[in-house]
Order: sequence, then C-alpha cells, then structure tokens
Amino acid sequence: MTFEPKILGFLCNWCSYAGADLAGVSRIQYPPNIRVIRVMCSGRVDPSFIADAFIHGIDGVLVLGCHLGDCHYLTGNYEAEIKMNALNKLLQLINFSERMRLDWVSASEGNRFAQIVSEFTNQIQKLGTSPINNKEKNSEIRDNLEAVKNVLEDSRLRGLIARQRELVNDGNVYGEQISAEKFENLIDEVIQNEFIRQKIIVKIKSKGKSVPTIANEIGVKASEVLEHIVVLRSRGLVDVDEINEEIPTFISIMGG
Amino acid sequence: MTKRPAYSNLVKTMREGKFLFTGELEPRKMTDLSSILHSAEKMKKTGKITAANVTDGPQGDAYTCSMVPSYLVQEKVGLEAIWQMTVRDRNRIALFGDILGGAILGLKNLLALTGDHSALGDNKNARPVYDLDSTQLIDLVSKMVDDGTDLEGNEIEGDKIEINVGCAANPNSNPRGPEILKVGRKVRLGADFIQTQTAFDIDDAKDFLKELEQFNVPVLLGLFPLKNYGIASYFDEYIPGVSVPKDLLSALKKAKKEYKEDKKKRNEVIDKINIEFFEPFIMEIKKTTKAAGIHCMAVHYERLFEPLLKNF
Amino acid sequence: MIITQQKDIEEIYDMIKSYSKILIVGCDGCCQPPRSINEAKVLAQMLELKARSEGKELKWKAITVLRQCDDRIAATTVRPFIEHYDAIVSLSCGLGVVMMNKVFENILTYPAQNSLFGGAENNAENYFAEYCETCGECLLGVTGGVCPMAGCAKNLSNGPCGGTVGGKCEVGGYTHDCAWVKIWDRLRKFNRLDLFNKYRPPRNYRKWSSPRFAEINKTYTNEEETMEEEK
Amino acid sequence: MEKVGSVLVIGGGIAGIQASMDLGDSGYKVYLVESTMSIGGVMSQLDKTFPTNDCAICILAPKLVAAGRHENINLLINTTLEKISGKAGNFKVDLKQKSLYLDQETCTGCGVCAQECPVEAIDFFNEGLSKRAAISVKFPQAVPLVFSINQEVCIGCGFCKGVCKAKAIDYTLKDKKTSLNVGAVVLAPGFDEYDPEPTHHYGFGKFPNVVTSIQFERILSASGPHSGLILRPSDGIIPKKIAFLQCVGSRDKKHGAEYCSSVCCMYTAKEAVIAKEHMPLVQPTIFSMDIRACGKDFDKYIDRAQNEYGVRYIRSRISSVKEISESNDLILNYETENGEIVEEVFNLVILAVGAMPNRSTKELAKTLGVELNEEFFCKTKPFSPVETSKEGIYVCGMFSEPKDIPETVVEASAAAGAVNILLSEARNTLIEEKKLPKEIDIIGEPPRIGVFVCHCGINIAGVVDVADVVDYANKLPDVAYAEKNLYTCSADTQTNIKEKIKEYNLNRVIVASCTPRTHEPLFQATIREAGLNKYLFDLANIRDQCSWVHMHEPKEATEKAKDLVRMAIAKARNLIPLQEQHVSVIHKGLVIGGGVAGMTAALNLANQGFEVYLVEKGDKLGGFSKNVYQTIEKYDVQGLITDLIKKVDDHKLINVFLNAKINSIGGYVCNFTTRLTQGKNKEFKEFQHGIIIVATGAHEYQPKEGEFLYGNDDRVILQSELENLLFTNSEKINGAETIVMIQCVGSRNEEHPYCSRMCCSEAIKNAIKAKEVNPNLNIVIFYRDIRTYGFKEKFYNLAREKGIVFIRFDQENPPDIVKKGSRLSVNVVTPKLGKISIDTDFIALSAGIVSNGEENEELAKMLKVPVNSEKFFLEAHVKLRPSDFATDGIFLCGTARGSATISESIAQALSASSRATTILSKDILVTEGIISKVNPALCIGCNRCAEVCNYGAVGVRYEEGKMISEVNPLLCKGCGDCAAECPAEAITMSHFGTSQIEPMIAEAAHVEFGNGRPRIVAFLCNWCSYAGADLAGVSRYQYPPNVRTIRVMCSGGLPKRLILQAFLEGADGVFVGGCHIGDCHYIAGNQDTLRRTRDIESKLESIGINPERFLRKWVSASEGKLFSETMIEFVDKVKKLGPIESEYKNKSIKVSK
Repeated sequence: MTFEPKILGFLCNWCSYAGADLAGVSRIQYPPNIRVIRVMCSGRVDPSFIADAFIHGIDGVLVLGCHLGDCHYLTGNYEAEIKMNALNKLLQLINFSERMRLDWVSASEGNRFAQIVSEFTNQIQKLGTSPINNKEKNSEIRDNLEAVKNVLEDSRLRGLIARQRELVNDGNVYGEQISAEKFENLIDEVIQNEFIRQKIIVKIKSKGKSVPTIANEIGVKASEVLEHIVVLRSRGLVDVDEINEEIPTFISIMGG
Repeated sequence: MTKRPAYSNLVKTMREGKFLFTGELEPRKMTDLSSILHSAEKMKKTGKITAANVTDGPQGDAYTCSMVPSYLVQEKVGLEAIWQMTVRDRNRIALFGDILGGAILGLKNLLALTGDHSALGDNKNARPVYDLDSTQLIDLVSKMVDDGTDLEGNEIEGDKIEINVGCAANPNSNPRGPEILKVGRKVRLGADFIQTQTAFDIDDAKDFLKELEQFNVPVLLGLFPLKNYGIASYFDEYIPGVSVPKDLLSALKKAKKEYKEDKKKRNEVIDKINIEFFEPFIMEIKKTTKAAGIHCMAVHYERLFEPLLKNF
Repeated sequence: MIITQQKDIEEIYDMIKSYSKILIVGCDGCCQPPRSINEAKVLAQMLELKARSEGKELKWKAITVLRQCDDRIAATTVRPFIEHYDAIVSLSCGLGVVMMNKVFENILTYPAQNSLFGGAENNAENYFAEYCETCGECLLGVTGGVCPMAGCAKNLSNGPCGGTVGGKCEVGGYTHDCAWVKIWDRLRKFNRLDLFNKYRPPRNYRKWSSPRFAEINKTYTNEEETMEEEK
Repeated sequence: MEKVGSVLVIGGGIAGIQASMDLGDSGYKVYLVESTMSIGGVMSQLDKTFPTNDCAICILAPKLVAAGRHENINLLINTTLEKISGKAGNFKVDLKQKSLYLDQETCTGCGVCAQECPVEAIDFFNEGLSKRAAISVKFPQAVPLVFSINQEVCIGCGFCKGVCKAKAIDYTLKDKKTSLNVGAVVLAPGFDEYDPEPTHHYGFGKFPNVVTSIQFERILSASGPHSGLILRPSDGIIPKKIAFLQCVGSRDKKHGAEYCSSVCCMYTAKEAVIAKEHMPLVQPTIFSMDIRACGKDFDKYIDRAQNEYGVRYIRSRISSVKEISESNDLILNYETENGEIVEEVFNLVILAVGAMPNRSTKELAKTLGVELNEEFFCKTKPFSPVETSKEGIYVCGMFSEPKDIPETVVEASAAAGAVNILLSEARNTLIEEKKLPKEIDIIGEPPRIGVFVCHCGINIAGVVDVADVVDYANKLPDVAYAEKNLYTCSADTQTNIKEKIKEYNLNRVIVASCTPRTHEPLFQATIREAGLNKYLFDLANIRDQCSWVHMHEPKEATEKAKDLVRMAIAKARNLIPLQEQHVSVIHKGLVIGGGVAGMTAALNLANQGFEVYLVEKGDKLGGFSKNVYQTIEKYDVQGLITDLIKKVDDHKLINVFLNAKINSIGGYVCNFTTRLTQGKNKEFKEFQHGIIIVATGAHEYQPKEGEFLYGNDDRVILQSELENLLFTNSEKINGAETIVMIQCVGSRNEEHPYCSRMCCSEAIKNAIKAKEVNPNLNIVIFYRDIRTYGFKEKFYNLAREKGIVFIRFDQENPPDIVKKGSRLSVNVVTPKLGKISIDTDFIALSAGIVSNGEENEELAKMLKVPVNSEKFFLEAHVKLRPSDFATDGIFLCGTARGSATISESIAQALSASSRATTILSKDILVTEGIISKVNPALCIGCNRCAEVCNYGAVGVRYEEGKMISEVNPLLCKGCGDCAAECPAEAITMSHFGTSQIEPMIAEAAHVEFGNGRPRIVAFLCNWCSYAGADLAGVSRYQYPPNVRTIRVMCSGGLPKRLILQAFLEGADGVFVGGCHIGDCHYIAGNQDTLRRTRDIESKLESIGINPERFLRKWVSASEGKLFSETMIEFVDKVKKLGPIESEYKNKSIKVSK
C-alpha cells in the first residue's frame, strides 16, 4: 500500500490559517496528510519544535506565515525567516533539509495554500518516510537529530539568532553595523562547532571513548575533536573516564 | 704477688716447664655421665693430656653442673679435672660453699669465669646474679686458700683447702688493651694459670702470648679442632671476633661434598685436614713462644688426640 | 628524669570500666615525654570515645599537678576535686601513682603509664637512655663518667668480660657499646688508666636493694643528742 | 629642583612586582603600569618552577595579592607609556589606559558575563590551546580580579551588560590619558618567547605535534587546557616518547639570536621531570649541545633528572624534523657523539624557545630615550647592572639580559636599591598616613554580631537561598543585625557596613561571601575604619566552598551555608581585639665581609644616610676578586676595587673594622647587638644595629696535592695565576708554544656537586687575552660543558673564531697529565675523538669556588640561619626571596650564597641593601597581630615549643637565674605549631586558638537540618589545602555537601585534642588537609602534623572508631580536582561505614549536643 507521509503544518493565525479556512470555505481540495498547529505568528515557531517533530517520526514539516511586511506583529515573519535559515543550515548537515519548507500565504490565498500543501506532500511522498522510522538502523539518524535539537537549545546560538536582525540593521552597542555576511559566517561557525560538540556528547553518553575513536565515528579530524573536548571540559559537560595504557577516554557527565 | 704452692698436678707440671695439653669435657643436659667419663678415658689413654676442663653452663645454657663430673673424672678415670665456675649463677655465699665442697672432694684446679649472659642461653628470662665478677671470684679463692677465711675474714675451721685458680683471656678481643690490663688485675689477685679462648690465627696468637709474658704466669693457648664443616661454618659465622681460615673452611666443605655417603672415609679425610692444620700450629707455638701448653678443646672429638699429639 | 610509656587504651579502659566519673591527673614534674594537662585531656577524650563505643557514658575532668610524687603538693592540688569522682587515672610515673594512693586512701589511683627507667634525653637522635641505676655507691669518679652498672649487662666492677667484640656487648647482638671498653677508651684519653687497673672489691649490695629510705633534715631528740656527746 | 618621592614601574611581571613592593615598603608612592589585564607576567603561566618544583602559582599568588592590596602601590592595568619629559628626580610621564569597557572599581570579578558571552576567542594565556569568551579575566588568580572586553573579538551583542548585576559594563568608555610626575622610572617589561611560526622552524605550525616549551608548560599545568593530562595536539593521546630540542632561536645567527637565553636548559629539565611525574609511561629525551645548569643546586637537579627520572640526554643538535603523515609522529635524525647517524621516531617534539626582547620595547626605548644594545636588549654596564644610559631610569629582569627568576628578583630589588640613592631625601613625602578613628574598647561587652550575607550576583544567590540564610542568622543568639547584599565587597556596601556598625553598635562582624584568602583584608580594613579592631571579624566561605561546588543540591547548599554562618558566629563570640606590636628601629646596619659585595652594600646604605659597621676578617678590604684584573667584557676590576675601597674609607658614615672576629650577635630584627674583637691585641667592640647583611664571600678551590700534578710541577698553574701572568709579566708566556686549560677542577664532583658558574667565562677571557699577547700560541680547552650563559656566548664564538680548540671530556675519564721531558703531555679519552694526547708548556686549571666551610657554619650558628650541604648560606626561598634569610632582618649577597660573577655580586649587594632599607626606612616596625603568647605561670620548662618552631621565636631560656619562657613577637609568624605542641597548654595562639576553633567544631559536627549525614569536619591549612578547595570552587568541581570546613593557619597548628573533639562532637568523619612536605609556608609545620595524625591513626581502632573515618592528605593550591575527588571518595567511604553511632555496641546512646 502506498506510503502516506505524515506532514506537520505550523500556520500563523492571522494569514496562513485564514488562507487554509478560505480553501475550506471554497471547497478547494488538498491531500489529507497534513496535521495543522495554529500559532499566533510564524515567528513563534521555535526551530527545536521541528527537530522534536522529526525525532517523533514526522516525515515533513511545513511552516507558513504572512508575506513579508504583512505580519500582524510587524517583524514576526522576518524572525521566522532567520530562525528557519539557521535550522536549514543544521538540517543540511544531516541531509534532512528537503523535509522542511517555509513559505508565505496571505489570508486571501486559499488555493495558494492548497497548492503548497499538495506540492509539499508529493515532494515528501517521493522522498519516502523519514529514516528514523525504520527500526533497525535508525540509531545514527537518532543521534544526529538529538544533536540538532541540543544545538538549537544552546543559549549561544539562540542569543545570536535573536539579536541578528538588530545587530545587522541597527548596529551593535558600539554603534557599528556588522555586515550581514560577517554575521552569517559567525552563525555558520557557531552552528558547525556546536553541532560537532553535541555529536561528541551524544557519542560518549554511555561509554567512554578515546579522541581517535570519536574522530572516526563522527568523521572529524582528531585534532579538532580534541579542541572541542577542551571546550566541553571547561564547560563541565565532559570529563576523563579512565586512562588505559596511553589512551585516555572521555565520557559526558550529565548536568554539568 | 706471693707464689702459691702448686697444689694441683697441672700447675706443678706447668711450673716444671713441661709443654702440656689439656682437654675439654662439656656435660650437657644429661643425667648419665658415662659419655663424659668415656671421653675422659680416651684422653687419659693418650698419656698426653695432663688435665681436662669441665664446663659450667657454657653459652648460658642450663647444663649439668661442673663439680660432680669433675670429681667423677678424677676419681673414676684418674684424670685431673679443671673445675670451671662462673659468677653468673651463684652469689658470693653459694660460691664459697661450692668451692669448699669441691676442695673437700679433692678438686685441685678451679677456672674462674664471668660466664655468658643468661640472655644468650636457653633460659633467656632467667635473672643473672653476677654478685661477684670473675676477678672478685679469684680474690675469694685466694682468701680461702691463702688466708683460710671468707671474704669478710671469718675463719674456716680445719686445715686449709688446696686449690690452684686460673683465669681466661681472649686473644681475639679488639681493642686488646682492656683485655691485657684485665688479665693483669686477675694475676695480681692470685691467678695461678691462664687458659685462652680459641685462636686460629697463628701470628695473632703469638703476639697475644708475647703480651701475656709480662705476668710470668703459665698460659695454655686454646685451640678448637673442627669435627665437621657444620661446626666450622657455625664458628666462622656466629662466634664474632673468631674467623676460621678460608683454606681450612673450603677443605672441610670439599670433604663434606666429596665423601657425602662414605662417613668413615669422610672422617679420615677431616682428621687429616685437622692434623695438617693444627700440628704445625702447635709445633710453632711450642717452639717460638713461652706458652705452657695447649688447651685443646676437641669436645666430643676425642679420637683426634691420638694422631694429633703423637709426636709431642 | 623518669621515662614513661603510655599503656594501651584497652588496658587503661579495663581498669576504669566500672566507674562513671573519673579524674584524670597530669604531672608537670620530671617525667619525659611530658605528661601535662594536654596529654591528660587527650587520654580523657579517648577513654570517653571508648566508653561510648562500649555503650557507656563516661564523665571526666582533666587537671595537672606540679609534682604528684610530693605528698603536700599532690594533696593540696587534687583534694578539692576528689569527692565528685569515683576514681583517679594518673599520668605520672610509678612514684606519683603510689603517692596519690597513699595520700588519698579512700579513692583508687590507677596508672596510665609504664615507668621504664631513669633516663636522659639525647635530643639529636631523639631517644632516651638509662645512664644511672641509682646503685647507692657511685663509681663514676673512677670510670671516667661512664656507669658500668647502667651500661654493662653484667654490672661488672672489673670489666670487660670475654664477650665483648669490637667494643660491642654480646647481649643484644653486638649493637650496644660495651661500657668497660668505653671506660678504658675515655680513661686512656686522659691517661688515667691507673684507675682502670685498680681492683674494686665486691660491692655492698645492701645499698642497691629496695626498699630504701633516706632521712632528710633529721630532728634530734635531746636523748640522742646527749648520747652523741658521750661518744 | 625638588625631588618627587614616587616611582613609575613599567611591567607587572615578577620583576615589576618585586621592585614595586621594595619601593612601596621603603616609603615611596609607586605607579605599577602593566600593559595586559593583570600583573603576574610569564611566571603566572608556568606550572612548576626549578629547582624546587614549587607550583608557580602557589608562590606567586600571595605576592600578587600583597602588591594589589599595598597602600603605596597603584596598579594601572591595560596601560602603556606615551611620553616622558624632565630629568632624574622629577619626570613628567603621560600614560594611556586602553578602555576596559567596564569600570574597574565596580566590577567584582564574579564572572557571570563570561559565561553568557557567545563569542569564542583564542586564549593567549593558554598559548592558543583553549578558547575563552570576548569578556574575560587573564587567569583565575588574576590581580586585580577585573574582567575586560577584548575589542578585536567582541561583536557588541550586549549580552554581558544584560547579565551584569553590578552595572559595571559601559561600552561607551573611551581610552583614558593620565599624566603623573615621578622621581624615577624602573623598566621591567620582560620578554617574548622566540616565535618559530613565521619560518615554520622545525615544522612548527605545519606539524601539529611540534609545540613550544611555553605551550607544553600550559599542557602540564593542572589549571591548563587538559588539567594536567599530557595529550598530543594531533589526536589527544598521551605521547610515550617526547623529544625536547634545545637552543631554538638561541645560539643561532640564522634563526632568532646569537646569545644564549640562559633558562631553557633548566626549564626543559624541569618540564621533562614534571612530565615523568604526571605520566610515568612518558620517556623524555633532550637534544642539547651544552647543558647550562649553572645556578645553585641546578647540577643536582640535572643528575636527579637523569638518574631518578630516567631523562635521556643526547649531545647533538637536530637539523630538521620530518613528519609521518598518517600518525603525525615525528622523525628526528641526529649524529651521536661517536659520529653515527641515527633516525628515531618521537610522538611529540617540544621546542625550547629562547628569550627575545619584548616587541613593545623597541618603541618604549625610543620614547624613553634609553639606549639598546645590538640585540635590542637594554644596554647596561657590568659594574652598574641596573642603570640604563639615561640617569634616573633603571632596568631589571629579562629586559637587560636573559636570566632566570632568582636573578630577576635580585635585579628588581637592586633597581629599588638604586632608586633609594636617587630619591632617599624625598622618602615618605607622598605617603598619606591613613587616619584611623580611635579603636572602640569592647572588652567586657556582650557580643553584638552583625551578619552580612552576599549574593555575589547569581554566584551565591543562584544556588543558596540568601534571604533564608539571613532570616536564620537573625534568629541566632548574640546576632544584633543581619542583612543581604548584592555585592558585599563593592565600595558602596563598605560604607553601608560602617553605618550599620555605628547604628547597631556592633562589636563583631561576620561576612558570608567568597574566600577569605583574597577578601578578608578588605573587610578587616573596613571595620577598622569604623573603629572596630580588625581582628573582630570572620568570613564564612559560602561561594567557593559551598554554592559553586554544590550547584545541583540547592537545598543542602543552603543548609550548609546556614551551618557555615553559625560556625563563624560561634567563633566570633570568642574573638578578642589584638594589638599589633610596635618596635622602634635602630637606623644602623652591620655588613659582614669587605669584598666587592660587602662594600657595594655598605655604600648603598651609607649614601641613604644610614650609619654602617663594615666588619672584615682579613687585614684589608677587597675580598676574593682582588686577584681578578678584567671582566670578560674587558672592564677593569682592579680599578673598581680601588675605587670602592677609596669611597668606603672616605665615607664618614661607614666604620670599618679590619681583622675583626665576631664573638656574638644577639637580639633580633630592629635591634641586634654585636660584640667583636679586633686586631692582634683583641680590642673588644660592641654596637647596636637594626639589620645585618652577610657578604662573607667564598674562596678559590685549592687542588689537592698532585691533582693534575698541581703542586709538584710549577708549569701547572691556576687560571687566576695565569691571569696574573697575562696582565703583569706576560713574557713568561711568550716562550710557550701551547697552553692547555682544564675546566671543572674541584667542581661538579662528589665533593662539590655544583657548577662554579664563572670559570668557563674566566677561561675564555684568559684564552682570548693570551691570543692577543702571543697570536701564534695554540690553546686547547678541555671542558665538560661550556656554560657561557647570556651575552657571554658571543665571547665563546669569538674564542673559536680566534682558533682556540675546545674538546669535551666526561666525568668518568678526566684528562691525565704526565711529565714528558721538558714539556707536559695531556692524554684524554674523549667521547667524540677517542684517545688523544697533546704536549703543552703550561696547564691552566679552572678551579671552582668553594664556600668558607667552618666560618660559615660558625656565623650561621650565631645568626641562627641555615647553611646548605655545601656550607653555602641557605636563603629564605631560592626563587622569590634570594636576598633574605628566613629569620627577619638578616640579608644575604655575594658568593656567600653561591658562586656568582662580579656583576651578579654587585646586583645582589644592591638587592640586599634595598631589602634592608625596607626596614631601616621605617621608625616603627609593625608586626602581624596573629601571634602566640606564653603564660609563664603554666610553663613547665620542657622546651618542646622551641623544637617545633622553625623561626627561633619561642623557647625557654635562663637569664640571671630566672627561667624565662616567652614568644618574640617580631619573629613569630603565627603558625600556631608551638601552641599545639605545648603539653601544659601554656601557649595560646591568638585568633585561631582552641577557644576560637573548639566552638566551631561543635557547630560543624551538629546536624541541625534534615539528615545531613554522614557529617565530615575538615581542617584545612590556609596556604595550600584551603586554596586547593577554593580552586575546586573556581573550576566548579562538584563534591557532596556533607563537608564542613574549618580554616587554620597551618595544619601544624592543629592540636590532637581538637581532632578527637570533632569525633566526640559526633562527626562521622574527620579530614585534615595540609601542604605537600617541603611546600609548607612555615617551612616544616606539616612534619608535626604527620607525627600527630599518625599517633591518632594508630589509636583509633583501640578506642572503637574505624580508622577509615579519619583521613590526612596533602593538597596543593593548584590541585582543585584532587581536592574534589578526595572529598567524593571520603564521603562515599564514610557513608558506607554508616553513622558513627552505628559502631557503638549499645545503640541507645544518642549523640546529644
């Protein structure tokens, strides 16, 4: 029997949700796979919700907000754009980015809504179910998604994302404006590092491993892993497990 | 110092200047003294042994006393005994009583010794007496024999007792100074003869005897023939100040190894080794020193006397 | 000074097990190592902990006395505390314990120390050695200051015996110096070997056997005094 | 022009700190300018220091706190010199302070901002091996403990301002320019390590496993990136085989510089030894040319490294380093001594990088107008080592020449000595005496305690419910007032405390905040300003030893905080006011020894107006260097000596006593009494003085009869005799064709196991002079190591250019000399060239320096100071107090301390006189209040106290038939060891006595809240284990909250009774912490702890207590991790044993309090 993807949709109350209602009122049909959560504004959608959804086996997530400029809260959708952009970067690292899509639907665009939903459902259909759903070998993807979730919950990244617009447009505390592209590099660098660090923590949660073993498990140069281990130790998240012969092993210590 | 008359045959012979030998009998923890008498027989038979010491608790061990075996050796075997007495076990009253007893029994020679400390013996926790020291014992004997009184001057009834008293000297002591002065004291107090502990080094023995000449009292040099390698190594290792010459030691060891099974052959070889070492030794002492003789401590090794002393 | 060594705690505790209130008395006198109020408190604390571990409650008070072996001093210092306590534990040497029992008939004083010997302190090598036997007839004048009674295992007056090797005494496996060899060495240094050679007659052991007494500031009765004049 | 009584010190390293402390203590206002964020310099980055293996931060931190708190020293951090004008005695200087972007006064160093900062920047303190935030403090023990924003990396996101509760951050703060007017300037800018990166020297920067020595130092350090684990940068594995390459950037004209950096041989040996200690499986190998271990006890260190730690030395210089790409291991090929080429693989290579001039010094010199030499170091002359080319500007430390820490500290004090001459008349002019109100007499009053509980932003409040603690404190007896503050240490809270003291007329104050080690002096000063005696104060450490280490148990942490406050209150009830001792100073000095050192010291003191008694045992002044003509730099030594003698004889304030013999020296610092007899008829002299400088010198080694045929062939002469010939009648040399020199005669053997430091340069000086006298002379020098450290290396190269031949021999087969007709033949088996023999006309023996054995011992007994195994005098601390003795008031300089060159002796003499000036410059010497006191009535005269006191401050003595037992307040350091030892409890230790500690024990053992079992009572010594516990807090190492800590000055001051009292009060476990043996701040207090705790351990079993319930452990100030691990293990073990009553037979006994 054909695969029926489970799609999750976050619709902002003022535009996309109203657009969906209009599609209903005008009886425009679209596939039934989508389950909708109404949020007051697309800006409200916390990227870690989406990571959480994927962990629970959702095959595709759709986030719809008002067209830029129409937002009932003026800048909500701009924030959403920044957040989803960061999330997208992370999902690319674990090639999950096609399973998420951000788009704008105004209250009057009933059929645009239906058309987006059916387009997205077919796209996910073609993609097939999320790898997390096949029981045997989903440990790798589970670790990755857990890592993504942790990164998204990390205060450093959230802080930067929250201040990105203000710092790029209005300028920082010294009154200088940070170029968008410089900020983008900073975000990339933070995402890159934090993702590797979370992967390390997840890999050594149960059993202590040595730096070379971690390195080839997560495919990162051993010297880089060591630098990350140093940072994680200074934050009290990782510590030495034991030293046999000349190979020290590290293990994550919960709760710092 | 007045020269006491020679009551004992030993002292008489010494004063005649005849080079003589004395043996040593060690009554152990035993009631049957026949082995002691048997050894005394053997010594008598050689005709070379003038007298034999009878030990009194050697190494501080609790053995049969010296007086009774001495008396039996003199009575039953006719060999004059040198009756040893230590100050370790008896206070001055007991010493006085024993000396009188021994004299009455006809014992003529008494060797006054301090005696090894009870802590070294087989009754370590005994309380040592040491009321007198060996010098003071000689003083007691002198008063008894010469003055006929005890230490406090109380008269002894009956005719005077006739005993010659000797003392010990240690050729291996270093520093040697105190040893010489001590012997001097004992001679001043009336010692008639001196018997030295075992010596193995000929030159050492010779110059010790040289130093004792100043007291012009007969000196018997102590020698200790080695019955087997066991005794030899024990002596070398455990009796401090005494070291058995290396070649003698290795010869005995070789003998023990080669003649492991044949006991008789082994004893012969050992006797030969002993004779080869001690005979020239005695010859040289006799020839080059004023020693009055040799105190040969062949304890339980009496069979050696015959071959060893045959040309003396 | 009297050298003492503390008994094992179990032994001390066994002595006072049956009492519930004890007085612990230190002594500031000659005993070494010092046994004053600090040591008294430490011992008391240990006894209290021991009692507690045996399921009993022990009350104590720690005081110290200038010299427990002096009856007047002991009496005046300790008497005020006696009636509140069932027994006394004394940290002084044997002399103190005997005096306390003598002065306070109706309370028992238990010894916390084993008195070893009258000794002197060699601070550099921090050990104590017995240099005087209180034999009553001092020979130190003729032995160059080395006591043969305390130093020689056989207390010889005209040493050395045959058992000395390399200047060491046979007793104790040739570890301690032979007193007489030391005497000879020291007299030789001041060339007074004449003293070494002198013969010392048998000793008067009455002076060295207890019980011994010495009368101090004797008060003459007038009869004795007249008797003296006639003699 | 009137002189200004203040000094500008540039550079906050150990040199700058020492100079500032000396000047501050001698009555000058000091402005200490530091370009980075905290004083401490390179030394703060070191893990351990040679030759004592002391942990660097353990010995440096107390000095940083003292400098930071010194009332006469102003710290100007992040500041550089812009412009200077005027001349000596009156300079005008313009300074620029780069903005910190926060106000230095209000920032309390709580560190919350660093946790929130999203930026990750390279941490240069850890040499790039770890990251830190944009807003940071340089290192945990930084002084001043102030954060700052690093402009290059900060993105200006504003997070930090958001979380900073002290409202200290202000992004608008601009750079500040200030201008000062000072009397003198002392330069101590330090140095930079040679940077092998630009040229990828030995593959540095390309191969990850090639690191510099300073990076390896951070890897070794317990507070470094890997907290002491030695991990390879490429894969985080412990490198089994590590190679040290010496002379990287030194003694190399192509890379770096021609001179020798003097310190690398020694710090490499230390790093190898410490690496071996941390990880026994590590096998260190050192590739070096010469091993230059020429300081005191350095050779012994190298021998121990080789024999005890198995460090392998290979004498060859590596040309290049190749890498095996997969394993990142490194291939070194080298030529062994006998010419064989060997290739060996190593897992890690460490480059012993040399010392280069600090990059900022080039334009600093330009702005100051100070001349530099061709190596861009500061130009100085041998006889005036601390003077620059400009009058009034002095230099010390690495900036004049590469040198190690003891010499740097000596030069720092010497620079202060030089300033003393210039500005002595302007002394005390700029020092404002703090006007303090009269002390309120509180004797007899019932205690009225004020309690101030601190939030410390969220550091405490984040875990401990501060309000709850305040309510609890309010309800305790004797507490008159309690409140909570956001930051108790901030300036406004100080004024608030003073007001509350007046308002509630408090007579005791308790603050519950962070560690007393850094903040107690601040609060003591505050309550003193409110009229309360400063010792009526105690501090409960509820941050570093409570909130920071129990972050996940807020309930228990709050309960613990309440307990700690209750304990502090229990102590406060028994605190009594203590008066500091005031002693008047006799402004005269005694200098023993009339050599170059003695004369220089005497002149320095006299030129400041202090009368000096100069005592010389010989019949004329001049000392050991009389028979030296020139220094290696060709400066005339004879001229120096005659000039010094003339100055001394003419100076009216110097009384010289020739052929005098000292009979006795009595008294103590500030008034010594010396009795001496002088001349043939033994005239008796006696005089009083305040300080003593020992400069008794040493003498040349006299070879034994026949050693190298000396004495039985007159062609075998000493170097000094050769120098005499060369300079007076050199014709004798003209006839000669060859001269052979033999080094290390009488040095570096069993009898004298040390290097005499100056014989190599003496030999080379004579060789060069001989070549000048007779160019076709051929000269051969047989050496074991050529130790021409510092700039003397240039003369070693010059000698080789002049054709002088250097041949190495080793200790096992020294040269053997045989008479051969009219000439002498020298034959040697050398490791490199095998057996060779050379005929020669003269043999010059380089005899070393030997101490004046018995004379030193005799003088040492009089002064009650120690001598080392070679009978040289032993200084107070080989690293940081090289010119002082442990006993106050007595100082040391010259070859009496150990062999030294003439310029080093001069520097040491100036240093000793500067140290002495810190006492002579005062009329009244004030001593610490915390000392012991003896009640003579209780003393039983057993003198146990004298045996445990390391300072000779207490003891029993007889005077005029009376037994006197007292503590000398001037010498007592307040460790409390005598009070703990006294059998009669006649000695009481003030402030930490039994009457103060005992009530704390009762409260510590009392379990008031919930089931806080097992309860551990811990006694920690203030200097090491308490500091270790604090570091555990700073690094957030968690451990269970069952521990209640009681701080004592020294574990040796803890009597047995208090340990047993803890058990009696119901503690389930007792812990005693102390310093490692040898590290004790009071020299050997922990030896007594060892004895007492062993005695208790042996008796615990018999009194029914499981010995596992007692633990004694040595924890150093840098072992935070070790402290937390020990606590976790101990609490776990005691938990398994169960409550202490569980071991009682009859369970009914409840431990009632």
